[in-house]
Amino acid sequence: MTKNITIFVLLIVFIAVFILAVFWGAVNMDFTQLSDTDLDILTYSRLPRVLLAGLVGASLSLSGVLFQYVMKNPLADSFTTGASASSAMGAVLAILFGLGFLIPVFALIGGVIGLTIVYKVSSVNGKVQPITMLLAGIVVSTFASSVISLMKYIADDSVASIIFWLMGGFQDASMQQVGVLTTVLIIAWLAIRKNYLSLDIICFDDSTAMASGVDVHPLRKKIFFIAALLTAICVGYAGIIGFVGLIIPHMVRLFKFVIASELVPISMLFGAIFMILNDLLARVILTDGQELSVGILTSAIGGAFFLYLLMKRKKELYYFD
Amino acid sequence: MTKNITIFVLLIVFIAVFILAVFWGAVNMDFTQLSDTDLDILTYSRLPRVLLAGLVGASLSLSGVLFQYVMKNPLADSFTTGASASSAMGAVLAILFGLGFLIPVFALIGGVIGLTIVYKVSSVNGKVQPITMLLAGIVVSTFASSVISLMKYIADDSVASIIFWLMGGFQDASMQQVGVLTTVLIIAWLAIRKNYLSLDIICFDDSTAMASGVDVHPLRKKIFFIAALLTAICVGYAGIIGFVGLIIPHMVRLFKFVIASELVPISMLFGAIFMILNDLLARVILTDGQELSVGILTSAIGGAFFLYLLMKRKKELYYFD
Amino acid sequence: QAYERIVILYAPVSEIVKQLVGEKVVVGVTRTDLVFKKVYKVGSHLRPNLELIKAIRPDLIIAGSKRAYPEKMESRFSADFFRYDPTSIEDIFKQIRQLGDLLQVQPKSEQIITQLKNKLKQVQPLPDQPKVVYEISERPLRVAGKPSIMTAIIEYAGGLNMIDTNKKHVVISTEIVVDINPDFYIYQDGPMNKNPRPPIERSYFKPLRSKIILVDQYLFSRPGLNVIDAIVKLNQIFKEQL
Amino acid sequence: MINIKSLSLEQGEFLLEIDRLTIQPNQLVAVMGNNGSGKSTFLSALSGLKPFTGEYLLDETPFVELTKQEQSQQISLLPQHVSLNMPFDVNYVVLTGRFPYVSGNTYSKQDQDLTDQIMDEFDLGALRHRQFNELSGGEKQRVLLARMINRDSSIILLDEPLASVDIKHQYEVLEILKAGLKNRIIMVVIHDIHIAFQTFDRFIFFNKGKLVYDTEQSELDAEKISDIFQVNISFENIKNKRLVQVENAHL
Amino acid sequence: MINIKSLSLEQGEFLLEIDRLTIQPNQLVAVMGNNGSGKSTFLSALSGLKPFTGEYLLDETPFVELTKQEQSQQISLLPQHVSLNMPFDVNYVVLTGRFPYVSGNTYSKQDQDLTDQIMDEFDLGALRHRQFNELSGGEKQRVLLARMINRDSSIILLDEPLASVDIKHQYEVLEILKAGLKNRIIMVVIHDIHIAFQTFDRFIFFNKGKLVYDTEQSELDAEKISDIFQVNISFENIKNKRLVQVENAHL
Ligand SMILES: Nc1ncnc2c1ncn2[C@@H]1O[C@H](COP(=O)(O)OP(=O)(O)OP(=O)(O)O)[C@@H](O)[C@H]1O
Ligand SMILES: Nc1ncnc2c1ncn2[C@@H]1O[C@H](COP(=O)(O)OP(=O)(O)OP(=O)(O)O)[C@@H](O)[C@H]1O
Ligand SMILES: [Mg+2]
Ligand SMILES: [Mg+2]
Repeated sequence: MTKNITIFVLLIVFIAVFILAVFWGAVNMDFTQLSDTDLDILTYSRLPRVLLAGLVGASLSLSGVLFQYVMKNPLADSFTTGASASSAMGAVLAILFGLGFLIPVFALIGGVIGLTIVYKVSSVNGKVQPITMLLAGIVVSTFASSVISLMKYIADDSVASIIFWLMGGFQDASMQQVGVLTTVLIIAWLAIRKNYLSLDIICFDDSTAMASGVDVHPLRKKIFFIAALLTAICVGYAGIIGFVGLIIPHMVRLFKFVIASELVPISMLFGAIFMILNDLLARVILTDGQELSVGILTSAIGGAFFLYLLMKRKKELYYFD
Repeated sequence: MTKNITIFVLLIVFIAVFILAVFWGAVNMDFTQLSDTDLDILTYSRLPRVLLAGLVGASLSLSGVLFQYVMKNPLADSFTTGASASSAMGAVLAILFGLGFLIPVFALIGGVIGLTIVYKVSSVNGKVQPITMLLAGIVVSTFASSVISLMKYIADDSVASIIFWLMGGFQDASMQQVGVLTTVLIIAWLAIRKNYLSLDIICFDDSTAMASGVDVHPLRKKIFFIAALLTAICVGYAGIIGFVGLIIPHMVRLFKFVIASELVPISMLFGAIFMILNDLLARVILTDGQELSVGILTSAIGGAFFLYLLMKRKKELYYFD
Repeated sequence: QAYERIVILYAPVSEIVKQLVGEKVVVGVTRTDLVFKKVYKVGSHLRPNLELIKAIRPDLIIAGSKRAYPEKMESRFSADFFRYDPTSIEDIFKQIRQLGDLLQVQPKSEQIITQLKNKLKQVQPLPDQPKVVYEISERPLRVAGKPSIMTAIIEYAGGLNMIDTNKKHVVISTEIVVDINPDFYIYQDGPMNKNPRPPIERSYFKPLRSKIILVDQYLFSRPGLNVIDAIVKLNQIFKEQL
Repeated sequence: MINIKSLSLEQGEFLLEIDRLTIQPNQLVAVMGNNGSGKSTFLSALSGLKPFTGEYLLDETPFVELTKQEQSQQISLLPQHVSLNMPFDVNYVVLTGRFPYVSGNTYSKQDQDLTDQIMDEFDLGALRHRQFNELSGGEKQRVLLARMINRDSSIILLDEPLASVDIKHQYEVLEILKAGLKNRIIMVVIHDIHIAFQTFDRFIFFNKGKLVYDTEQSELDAEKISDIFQVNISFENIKNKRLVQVENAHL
Repeated sequence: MINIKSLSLEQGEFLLEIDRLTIQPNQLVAVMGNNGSGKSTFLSALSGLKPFTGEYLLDETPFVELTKQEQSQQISLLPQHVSLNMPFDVNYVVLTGRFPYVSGNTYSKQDQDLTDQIMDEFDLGALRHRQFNELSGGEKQRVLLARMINRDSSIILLDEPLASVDIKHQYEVLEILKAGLKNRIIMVVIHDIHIAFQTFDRFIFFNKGKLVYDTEQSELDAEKISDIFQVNISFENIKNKRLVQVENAHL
């Protein structure tokens, strides 16, 4: 029940935030009388942007939840698993080669390579050890980051554009991206939905989980790659927007939604709202038409809020082995 | 025995590496007949640099080991605990204000503020919950990173300078820094040495550890702050050289040194060697006296080596909860 | 006129555009642009605001290098694009000429170029070619390489940039600088190098025997019309101190 | 029916070897032996958690030819130590026992009803909304037992399920197990000889990785057992009940 | 000597209350009661792991006035569940028991000798170089018991130390405990009534957080105990030994 009420409330908030985000922006419009330019801006800039923000928010939150299930570690997210950084490495390579239009493709390739390495290193006969995976992930992540640093070094005068691209943002949003990510997200979600109950069961130790009828290792592999794919696409479209995937699920858990069938959808919805709001703020907070990187805001706002929750609830913190 | 032999071998390697690093550099010298310029370069540039690299390597490794003891998490290091990022935030603030000469001071202040927050958030009546600490640490870390990003944003033109500074390096080494860090490191090490046995005992669950006669929470506080202090000073002197603190202790553990009295000194020695070598490489790998950021190398080389070890030994990986 | 709504995303070119066509046709510039004060600000030069640019419907956008402003941006607007990215004095003349053609004010552009060339005549020959190192930032120590506008300035002023790499700027070993022992060590003050320590106060430069020159970053590292002034000024300094 | 022939399994320096073993349904089977004799390893192997060599048939079908899903539908195991890293409440932990019967992604009303019923049987009604990880040791163990019974599989393997359960509930659990024996194989690792020898129908004894003794209750041989356990055990019949005595010279 | 007056402790909805209790050395004390009755909570409070209100004296000194170090030098506790997240070997785990006696930062030769001796007593010689986390459940428990004995403190609190230990070693452990009773308080949580009523000297029973019954072995009252455990327990004397019987109608 609480689940349904929460989802309902979040849906209403989502709609309200969505409308707010479409109506408000760097360019003021008279919505009773839209000029051609206004319409242009709405269709080609603002609408895809708001939609993409929502989708990326939901996708990153979903991937964060999934990584935490796979790794059994509270610090697991797209960064610690190497997904973000290796995708970003691909993207930066594209920027460096002046192939800006291929950023998403490069990001995807980078992400897939990085995660295949993580998976190969941490699996023995198809069995995945969360601890090894965690370590392999952080190594791949750091390795990819160092390659990015190296590229910044080499980049000379495009260093600034690499940096700002990496900080993340939805400026480049297009309806085509919205279409792709919607499709991927829906497929991913449907694939995960089937496993809600299994996700709960892999919170037990491996023996118990397997003896309960969950084929733990193939499941880990599956959700690992789904989460990785989502991350790679998000990075390709919007740069590295860290922290969302890590923190949103923890917040939702602090509100006592701990069962996958509650945690997953609520995290996604909450993530979408959070991201749209942050992007809105990023668009309007500065003067002179400047935009802030959305990654900065997500970290700062999300961080402050989470710290507050942690303090308020520090006595009732859940176990995470 | 193996411990003493290993330390002995590492000491010899250390001396060899040290000599190599002093003899080799961007400027070729004839050591049988040193010119005045050569002597100048040795005294004012090369020697302090090699020494500082060694000290920072040892300090970061020590702080990494300590953080892993406090947090009981394989991913704990100066980054996940917020120590690096909050110190770096202080440092970047100094750069932004044009107070370059105050970087170490600002780094220290930033670090102390960040870690006090982490500690306050995660302690109830003097008791520290590793899980809350871990989460608080990653939040403070991300928050500080986002402030750094914001400063990069504001900095606009000096962004490259901030970035390159953050990537870490020992260019600016001076004998005064060497003196300070030597003192701090020796004090820290002596303070930790006393607790070798306690460190092992806090690897048990808290009840067992306390019932074994270790006053767990004050000990956690103590080693947390020592590790943080070390990190802050290293960041102030050399920027963020990530990954060393995380990976060196894991490598040493993979060689089966798991008892604090072995793990701590061997990690420090190994860290010093590793860092001197990386700095040497950073100085000589490029042509024309160009330098690479040492942080890039530590991540790349350390990462590759650790991945190799993980693969070779994945079956015998130790438990970490 | 050829273009009526110009947006300039790269501030060093602003002065040139202003001299070519005046202020009226420029409708948007970046935040830090001090030449055009009363037009739309369309964000920072590194991250222009696409929505705003769209809203002011430019017909020409002048941007910097392809690396800083990826080609992808061009396809998002129906406007024409002009890239201003000179690395030498000749480049500057060439691009002023191109801009003149594009904006259909050829006589004006030729006039500007002639003016500049006249000013360059103030440069006097030096008895020796001084060895120079140009510091872009102190932390880490980054100096200007060959393809940079600073090298162009130094060489026009009669000096020789001792840093011989094909990158605009490089992080350099402190040892190398001491070893080169240049006649002039130029360091800049400005956003890229805020409040730098005088080299003499840095411990690694204790042995450095060079003459130290402090210059303004805006004058020396922006590839705009200011470059000519920088050349003349540097030449004077060389002359006086040699 | 379980049918085993020359099964063997290596684990570090430890070797588990079973020459021949058949287990029929309708019997409560005790798996006994000293620490480290291989009881847990044996149950893990039976439930497919550890790879083995040799023949292991489930109702004539080789176990390894079953899909993972079929395996887990037939066999359920309660390991010696269970950990959970989410703050699930007791009700949900027991409910997850129904997992193999759910086709969709939620538990049905019927699953919840069964769960309620089983929680009542195990005296867990009052703990229903408590967090599993905040229970006492014995309470946890009972929750996990309830979860196992909720699994309702045809082969149930329990690894020291009664350790840290209080006497009252030990007997209640045993009753529940006995009541559910019909057409079922239930194998229980147990160290408590009093309870074992009084309540179980069949016994298999391990010693250093070998199955050394396999017997019905009626034929329990005190000497053999004493040999295996390395303590002096004797039986005495009082009021139709077999009383087990352990001689210990020093106590 | 332990002296307790109106001690109370809250833990969630659970309340532990002890009116008055005195424990003298030289007795093996069994702490008994059903699951969730507060046995573990009681031992935690005694060893200073959980804050309580009321009076608790150790040899006349209020416990809270002792420094942590003094507390831990006198009292040692083996919790119900122990976990270790480093791959220490058995030898080192047992050795760490000597921690309170070490002033420097290494264990001395003498510590190692004592450890060797105790490992032999506990039959752990062969496991010496095995990793603690790779042992069987009972082996682990014995290692931890050896570690406790190595602690050699004057008050020893053991929370279900015999769970999952095999019979042979259960008796051996009890012998070791009895042998070391001199001037020592040893309190053991135990569910096994057979072993408890045969071997222990004194019994304290908890029920729903209250200390409800406190008795010497000789005065054990089967009726009272039956009441507490909610099962029918009777004693019978055979060959000078008290045999404990549990009536269970259905088994
Ligand atoms: N962390 C906790 N939060 C809330 N309640 C708790 C917590 N730990 C234990 N309890 C409750 O306190 C009561 C006493 O627990 P305790 O562990 O002392 O029981 P016990 O007598 O040792 O039981 P067992 O025989 O099962 O070990 C139980 O009802 C238990 O559910
Ligand atoms: N991961 C492991 N690696 C190596 N050896 C192991 C591992 N796990 C168990 N063993 C060894 O295998 C043997 C059998 O262990 P098992 O857990 O089956 O014993 P058990 O009969 O269940 O004992 P207990 O009564 O103590 O539970 C033991 O000697 C144990 O030390
Ligand atoms: Mg076992
Ligand atoms: Mg208990």
